[in-house]
Amino acid sequence: MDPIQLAASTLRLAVPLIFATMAGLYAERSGLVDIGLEGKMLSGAFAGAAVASLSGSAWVGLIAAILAGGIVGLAQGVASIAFRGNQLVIGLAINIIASGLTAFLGIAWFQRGGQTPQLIEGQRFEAIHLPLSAEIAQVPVVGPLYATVIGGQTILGYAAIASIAITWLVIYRTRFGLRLVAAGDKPEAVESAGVSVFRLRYCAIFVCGCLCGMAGAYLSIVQGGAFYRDMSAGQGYMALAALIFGGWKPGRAALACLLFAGADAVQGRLQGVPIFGQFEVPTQVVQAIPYLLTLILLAGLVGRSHGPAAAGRPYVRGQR
Amino acid sequence: ADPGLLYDLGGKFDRSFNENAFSGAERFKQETGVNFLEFELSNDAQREQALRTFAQNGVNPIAVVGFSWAPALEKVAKEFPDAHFAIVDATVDLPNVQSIEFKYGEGAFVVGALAGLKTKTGTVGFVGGMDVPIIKDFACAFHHGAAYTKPGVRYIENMTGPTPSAWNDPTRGRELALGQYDRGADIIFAAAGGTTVGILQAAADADKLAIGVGLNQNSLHPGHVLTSATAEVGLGIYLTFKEAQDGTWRPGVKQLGLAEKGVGWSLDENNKPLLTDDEIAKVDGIVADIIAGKIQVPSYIQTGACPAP
Amino acid sequence: MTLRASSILGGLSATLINLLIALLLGGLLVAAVGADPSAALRVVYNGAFGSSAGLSYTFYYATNYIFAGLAFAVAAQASQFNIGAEGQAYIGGLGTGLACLALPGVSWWLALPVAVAASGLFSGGWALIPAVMEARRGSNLIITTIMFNFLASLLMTFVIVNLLRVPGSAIPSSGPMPESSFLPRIDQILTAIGIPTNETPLTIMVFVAVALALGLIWLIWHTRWGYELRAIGKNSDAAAFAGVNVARVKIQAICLSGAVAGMLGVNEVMGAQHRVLLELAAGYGFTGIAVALIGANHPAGIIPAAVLFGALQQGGASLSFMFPNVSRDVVVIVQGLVILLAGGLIHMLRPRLVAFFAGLLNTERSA
Amino acid sequence: MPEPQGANAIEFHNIHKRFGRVVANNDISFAVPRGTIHGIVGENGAGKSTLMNILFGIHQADSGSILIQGRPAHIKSSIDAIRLGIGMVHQHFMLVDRLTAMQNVVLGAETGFWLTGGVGGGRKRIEALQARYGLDFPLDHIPHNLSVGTQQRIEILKALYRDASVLILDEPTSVLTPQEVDILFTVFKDLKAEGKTVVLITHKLREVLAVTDNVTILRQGRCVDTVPTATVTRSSLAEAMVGRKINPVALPTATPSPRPKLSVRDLVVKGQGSMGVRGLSFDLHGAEILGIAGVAGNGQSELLMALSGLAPVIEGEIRTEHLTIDHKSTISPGGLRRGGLGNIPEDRHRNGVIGEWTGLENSILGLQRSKDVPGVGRSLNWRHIEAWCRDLLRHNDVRPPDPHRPIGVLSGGNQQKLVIGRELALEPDILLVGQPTRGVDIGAIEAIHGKLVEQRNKGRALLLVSVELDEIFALSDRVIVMFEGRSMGELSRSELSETLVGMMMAGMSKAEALGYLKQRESA
Ligand SMILES: Nc1ncnc2c1ncn2[C@@H]1O[C@H](COP(=O)(O)OP(=O)(O)OP(=O)(O)O)[C@@H](O)[C@H]1O
Ligand SMILES: Nc1ncnc2c1ncn2[C@@H]1O[C@H](COP(=O)(O)OP(=O)(O)OP(=O)(O)O)[C@@H](O)[C@H]1O
Ligand SMILES: [Mg+2]
Ligand SMILES: [Mg+2]
Repeated sequence: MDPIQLAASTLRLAVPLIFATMAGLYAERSGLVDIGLEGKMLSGAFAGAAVASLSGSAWVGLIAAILAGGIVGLAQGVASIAFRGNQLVIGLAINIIASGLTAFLGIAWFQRGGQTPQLIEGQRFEAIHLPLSAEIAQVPVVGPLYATVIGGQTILGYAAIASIAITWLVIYRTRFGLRLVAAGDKPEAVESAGVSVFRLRYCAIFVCGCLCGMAGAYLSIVQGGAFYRDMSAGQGYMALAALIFGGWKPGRAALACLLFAGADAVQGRLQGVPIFGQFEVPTQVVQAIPYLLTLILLAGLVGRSHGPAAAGRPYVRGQR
Repeated sequence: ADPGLLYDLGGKFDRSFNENAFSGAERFKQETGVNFLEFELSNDAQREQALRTFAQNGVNPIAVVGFSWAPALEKVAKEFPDAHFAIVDATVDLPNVQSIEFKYGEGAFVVGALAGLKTKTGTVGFVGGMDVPIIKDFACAFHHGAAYTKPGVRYIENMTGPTPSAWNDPTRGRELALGQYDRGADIIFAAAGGTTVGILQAAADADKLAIGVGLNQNSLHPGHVLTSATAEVGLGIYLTFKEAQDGTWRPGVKQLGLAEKGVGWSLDENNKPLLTDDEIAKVDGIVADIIAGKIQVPSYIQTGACPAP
Repeated sequence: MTLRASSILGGLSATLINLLIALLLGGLLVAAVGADPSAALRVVYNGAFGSSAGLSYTFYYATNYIFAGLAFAVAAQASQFNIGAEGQAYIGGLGTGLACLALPGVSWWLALPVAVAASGLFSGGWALIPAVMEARRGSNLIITTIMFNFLASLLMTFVIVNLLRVPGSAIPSSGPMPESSFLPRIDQILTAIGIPTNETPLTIMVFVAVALALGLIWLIWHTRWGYELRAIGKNSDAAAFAGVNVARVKIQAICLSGAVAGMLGVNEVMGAQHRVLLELAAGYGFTGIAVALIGANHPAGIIPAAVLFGALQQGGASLSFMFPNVSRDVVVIVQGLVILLAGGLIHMLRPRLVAFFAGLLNTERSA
Repeated sequence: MPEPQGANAIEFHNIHKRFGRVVANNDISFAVPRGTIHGIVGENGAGKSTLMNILFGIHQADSGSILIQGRPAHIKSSIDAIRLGIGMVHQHFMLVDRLTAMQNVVLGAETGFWLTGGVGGGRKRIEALQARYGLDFPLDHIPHNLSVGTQQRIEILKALYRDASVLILDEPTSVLTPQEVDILFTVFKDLKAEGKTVVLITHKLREVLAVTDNVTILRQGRCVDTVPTATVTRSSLAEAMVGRKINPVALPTATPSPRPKLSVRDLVVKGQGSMGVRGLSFDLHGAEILGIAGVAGNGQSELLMALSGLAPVIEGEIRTEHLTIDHKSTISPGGLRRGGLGNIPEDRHRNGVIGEWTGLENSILGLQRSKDVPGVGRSLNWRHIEAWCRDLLRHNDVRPPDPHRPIGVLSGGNQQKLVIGRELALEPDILLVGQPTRGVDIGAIEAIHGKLVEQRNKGRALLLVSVELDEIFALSDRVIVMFEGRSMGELSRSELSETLVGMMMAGMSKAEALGYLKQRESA
């Protein structure tokens, strides 16, 4: 296993997870439990690929994806903030509706089972090749590292990394973050400090939707090269797991994403590799590695983690 | 009576055998102007229900796609002895059922042989959907084919995932394929339903080669799709509809292999530039040898194991 | 009394109105693909309730949803969110299959208790590790049960393909169960009493489901154990103070939840499919979460919610049969809308309706 | 903030507020003059908090109007209230445990988008305010780990940071130590001197008399009267509130049982945000009430936890007639209850009741494994339990005595009456009592004290932990003063004096304190 290639693969796999995890972080930190990440990713993926192929521009596609995610987020917000619905149910419903609706619209607009047309060059984001990559390619370790791990990512790859830093800054270094965290823990306190909890939560779920849209755009515009029905394939749930695993903290949650992605990359490379001489491990055992690793770390290292205290509880002014 | 087509759980547009079957039915519709009925399952419990509903409504013949239909068909076909049924990928031994089986292994062996001819790194890869017998069958035959033309070829294998979403996960497929390219493979055979397009995409992105499956997928990324292991499920459906219309429909088992042109490898303007005449001739020779029985293609399904090539 | 009556009336009417809104939206969708919505609604209704076979299918699906919904609700009453019913039911199906295969020629009424026990043991056991991790280590149950769903799929693929598959068969499933173990189907009973009915997978498991629902009402609301379970759910600090062994009851609740999910496996393997199929839980375990939440995690709410979902599933199938344009995606969307409106947005109208009925009942009384 | 007009900071005119069928405020009108300290008193559930919540924009009145600084105010939310210069310290603090004290203060009043230079430049201002009003607290600590008194100072500073000219405090003293109360009242006087207005809700009439200028009395949602404090006495106030005379409980002499019912030897318990218990020994006999006095956070909570089986014993042992607990043999709370222990928790909301449950369900919480409650066994017979619950509610004067009402909507005093009634119902041999009258009105205090003394007279052993010196003095046969997890000495009833106990609570041993007092007397 080439560690450089493994790292590059880990990063690629981590990008949508990171976007979705950061997305979930905003929502949950504000006090909204979000199991609808999956559905918002899917909406973004569909809108992104559809618009990219119609407009011929990856950028326009990306904007469409972000908007689509954001709009679904706001709808989810109305249901769970204004109408005080059960957030678990709403998230589930969003996932189901998004799965059906993207396929439905895809068939209506593009036929072929809801798949959007294959995106061609220019409609997709290409890997960015950093200057001097070729020149230092021969330098051992540093050369390939520079060319394929540090460089060689798409613009969205860098955006994902940036989203971690930005999220960290927003949560810990801005007024908005301070209020957000407080709203997730004790909304009454925020309201009594003269800040509208509703507004904060709407903002949070909108940002969450936009980031999910970016995750979806990565899936369809960069990775898949088209939208396919249900292409998010459970990554929204993995992102949620990463978020909980990372204790709702940006840095740690991002690390959890890298861990999941890394385990996945390793898993893919270990399949069919005979261990202990000739004995071939069943594929399923190798495929189980990421899940087992998560469980072991969860039981051994992470222990009890306390999420936002008010998450999942609709805020009602003056309720006791 | 109009004919009917029942898809497997993957659904009509699975970019795989269901879609293939659909295209066969469409061809029938276009040529004859006769409409056909269809139904997409949501769960296993609907199989008998769907068969009965079609049979009761006089739909004839009723074609079902996929081996998972076999138990339900066996039951319902007995209840409606006057209706005609056809099943793809399984044998149901009843007087009113036509069983259409494809020798997928033969096709996989041939594309494997081509991969063996073309590999520069001496490593070929395989990405399957789920770890189920039919995919193991593909994998085994492919490996043997590659080893036939390049003895001692290195072979890597990946399965996409444990749940049915593995058939529809192009992003994972792409990553697995990129991983195989990193590990030295330069040609990858994808037998993973909708996931396949991700593997072909990886070939284009990594500037390597991949082999499509089911339909002729050579045109998806010209220059990067070496060939496709085709299976003419659509033809099977078309023929069964047509025969019923013409009154020549017969029950029994139809084995469609290389000889019957039920399976094969695709060669068109998209992948012609990748191949020399010599290579084409060699592959055609192997096809002939298999048809003639000079080459035995191993069957994982029959033996439950893949002998070392 | 008026308080209680108005809140029940308000809740019911809010659910019904929301349901209507969901169906209306679904109708718009149907109209968008060029079908007549009112005809479509008739097809859905007739498909689900209009014939004894349709009704049987509706109740067959409902049976699965009841099991899955109850499974979620049992743990949810203790504030434990078991997302793992899907995997637990899958493993329970294995237990059922093994039990039946081990008892060839044994008639169903002997095989059923053994299968129920085996399934419960397998699926409850599958829930044990997440349960212990939650209770003793505080590992988030949502994550661990998601992981265990994946692990169940991996394990079952291996077991089915490599151990249970009939040699030489391409079908990734076990061989058929012994015919003696097939559960009596309701259509057989109906036909016997003079109502000829097509064969459907609805078996006596539907009675087991209802009995289980009643049993759980008794267990959770009328026993000490259930009392302690609910105390944990509402306030685990107070429960610990009151002498409840919180960790132990949590583990018991989660394992019971798993065992209940296992009954879904029994229904699929012994009642419907008569083999151990790949992905035999077929998503019922997940939809069961929505069923439970719509049913307010109470068996009395879960049963109607399950019937609703069964009717949608069955009516949706009829719809696809009759209207080729209406793909199964439309049915999925309508299901999602029902979950959203009848489950998520129930507070949209409820307070107003409760107040309305309170006013109505009060004026009636004073009049 | 509006320019003041007229002499009144706040005027209420005909405020009505209903919750469903409960009329919480019924035609309330009174005025709070600017620059005064105004007390509001009334029984539990009289509508005090509701009125203040209306003023602060948390609830909206059904009808009526409010004038702030002489101008009509439309207070739709707390945002409006804050803009009008109103600050509120709630009964349950509004502090976020994930934020530091300073972040809590600044929250909602940050100076800019970026939180730089000490949370948006707030640090300097906070430090200045702290110095000006003597509101000490560590800026960078999480409130959760600070004492309640400190948390309250954060809350007050929060209001002052927003330039509040009217400060409302809802039962601010119910959890404070006497020293903390003194500090608080000094702050009030400073605020008053600056022309600010303070509204104080409290159940402690002594404080009303000591610090307020005027007092408003509410009863069952109605405003009974607003009078200058100088014109009332403690008993006249009490009578106006409750509608009858209040008598302090009598503690007749009793002979403690010869053998102790509970012995604690060299007990060490790990602290939870405090020092814990660090070597405590005492005996508790039948027919006596042993009071544990001390400033909150000196190990009393940990002592109760260990005695309840909720915290492990690190060293030493706890022994009852049937059981011994030490670091080897732990016992569950259930086991202890089975061994004849009743337990009134310090924190009613957290441990004593389940708010969403009905009175019926709450009436057997903790007794669910007892054999003596009719209808309770492996299965529960709710009909029998309901009969038992009705008795319980009636005997303990829980209002309303409706077993089917969620307990959370009852006022605190009534919840507490249920808890105490329930724990006493089975007449346990040993009774742990933690802060039995926190947040409870004087009428209910009288009833609760009566119940406790009744148990003592029947020969039960009671361990009373309270930060209320009045309560300790009124009920205890003996008193142990705890400081930093240790006993500062034991006092008999005749030895009790406020100065002595106060000095011991501050960390002097009994001998030191007595010596010091003697010295002072002779000087
Ligand atoms: N949000 C609410 N919903 C329903 N009823 C309420 C609500 N808030 C208060 N009440 C009821 O209104 C009445 C007045 O309550 P309030 O909290 O104002 O009393 P209080 O005088 O502050 O009592 P305490 O001394 O116990 O704090 C009580 O009967 C209470 O049960
Ligand atoms: N409050 C009680 N008074 C007397 N005996 C009790 C009490 N609670 C439990 N027991 C008995 O003590 C033994 C051990 O108690 P334990 O806590 O294990 O209860 P249990 O038997 O597991 O009850 P359950 O089956 O309801 O969980 C049991 O035999 C039980 O019957
Ligand atoms: Mg027990
Ligand atoms: Mg109050």
